[in-house]
Amino acid sequence: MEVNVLAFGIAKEIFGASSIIITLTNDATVSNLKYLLEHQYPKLKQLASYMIAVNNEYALDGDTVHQHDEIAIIPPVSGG
Amino acid sequence: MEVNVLAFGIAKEIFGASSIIITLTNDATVSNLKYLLEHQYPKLKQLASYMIAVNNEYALDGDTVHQHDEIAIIPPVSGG
Amino acid sequence: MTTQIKIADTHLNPAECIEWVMSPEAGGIDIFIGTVRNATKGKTVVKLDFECYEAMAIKEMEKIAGQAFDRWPVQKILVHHRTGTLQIAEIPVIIAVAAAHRGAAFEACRYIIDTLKQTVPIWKKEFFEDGEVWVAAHP
Amino acid sequence: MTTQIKIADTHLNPAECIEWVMSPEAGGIDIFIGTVRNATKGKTVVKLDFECYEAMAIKEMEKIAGQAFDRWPVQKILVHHRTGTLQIAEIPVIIAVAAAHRGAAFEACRYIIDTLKQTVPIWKKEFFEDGEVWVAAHP
Repeated sequence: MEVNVLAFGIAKEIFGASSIIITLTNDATVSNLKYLLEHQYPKLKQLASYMIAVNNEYALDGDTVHQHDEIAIIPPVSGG
Repeated sequence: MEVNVLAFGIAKEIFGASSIIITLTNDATVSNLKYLLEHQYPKLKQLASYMIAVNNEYALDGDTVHQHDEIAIIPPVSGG
Repeated sequence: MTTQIKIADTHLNPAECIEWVMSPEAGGIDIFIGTVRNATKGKTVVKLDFECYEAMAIKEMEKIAGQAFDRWPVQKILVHHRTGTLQIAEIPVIIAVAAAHRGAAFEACRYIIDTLKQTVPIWKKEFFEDGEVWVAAHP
Repeated sequence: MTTQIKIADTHLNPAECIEWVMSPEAGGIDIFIGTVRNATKGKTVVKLDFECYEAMAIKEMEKIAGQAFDRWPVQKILVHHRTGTLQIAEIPVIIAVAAAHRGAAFEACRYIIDTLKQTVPIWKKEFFEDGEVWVAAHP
């Protein structure tokens, strides 16, 4: 399946786009997604940390990703 | 000597005036002043507490009172 | 290290206070605003009267601001206090503290209001429907 | 227990925020205002850019407000956050908390800004005279 990954802050600069399409197997987890993202965009590994959000909630590594989920990469936040 | 004692809040109601004149010996202390005040105005003893200020500073019981000092009775404060 | 202390018998203005503490060096501002509550210990409050020993109150407020500057890296401290009659939801006190970092602003602001309530010679009379009382006067 | 959460790309207004949290039931209001500081770690800051994942940011802010209501007896919580470009001394964030008693207002306000900085998906880019950096992005 193909999923759309939204990017913000420095992730947008690393992707060179405000969202990218990633191809995943149907039962893919957040962990699988991170692995593929880091493979395609090694600069992600230089970040202090980053999270994946699924449908506007922080997701755990073991959570499953579905095709129509709203997926986003959340680099270290710095609001306030 | 005669000293003028300013009164605020409930002390003003106990004195029935915003200041009173008290006659003290020349070497009188804050403690002596309090004794005389409580003698003349026994309701002061019903207060949760009160302090004497001399020249805009909280005074200790042992401090000496001078004729031209600005003396005030400070019932429990409740600002803010 | 700048301080603005004011005792006023007219309406306090939060926007003006915030304006005064803001600066290019500040990163965080904490503001405490006291407001007259419509009830105390379950009894309906009609209005409040504040009385103040002004010369001493200003001196005590300056002391508190000085202690806050000694204890926390804060840049500006403002303390405004009302006197006279206040209706429900009116503002008896505004404290505003600016600092480079928010922790100092929060802690100094809390310290200032807590200490003001203990030491500054200001007295509050609460008016109820059936009487009135000087707050904290009796045990 | 009322909440007002807003993400805006135009000037935040402290006076309006204070107006909103005030009520006859409140006795104390604590307000935190973040302001853009002219320097960070000794370097001159020219301006800031704030980017926000808005739908999630609002959800996270609502969570934080809910946690504050669970933990402290507070009455009203307001959280306003800016996006876009901010100049020095402009306001990125305003948090205002009203409570019957001041302790709860102070503690909830501090909790909300501390947690917002940890969890709400908003990103700040600092612009210096000689470059720019996404804050906290790298170790």
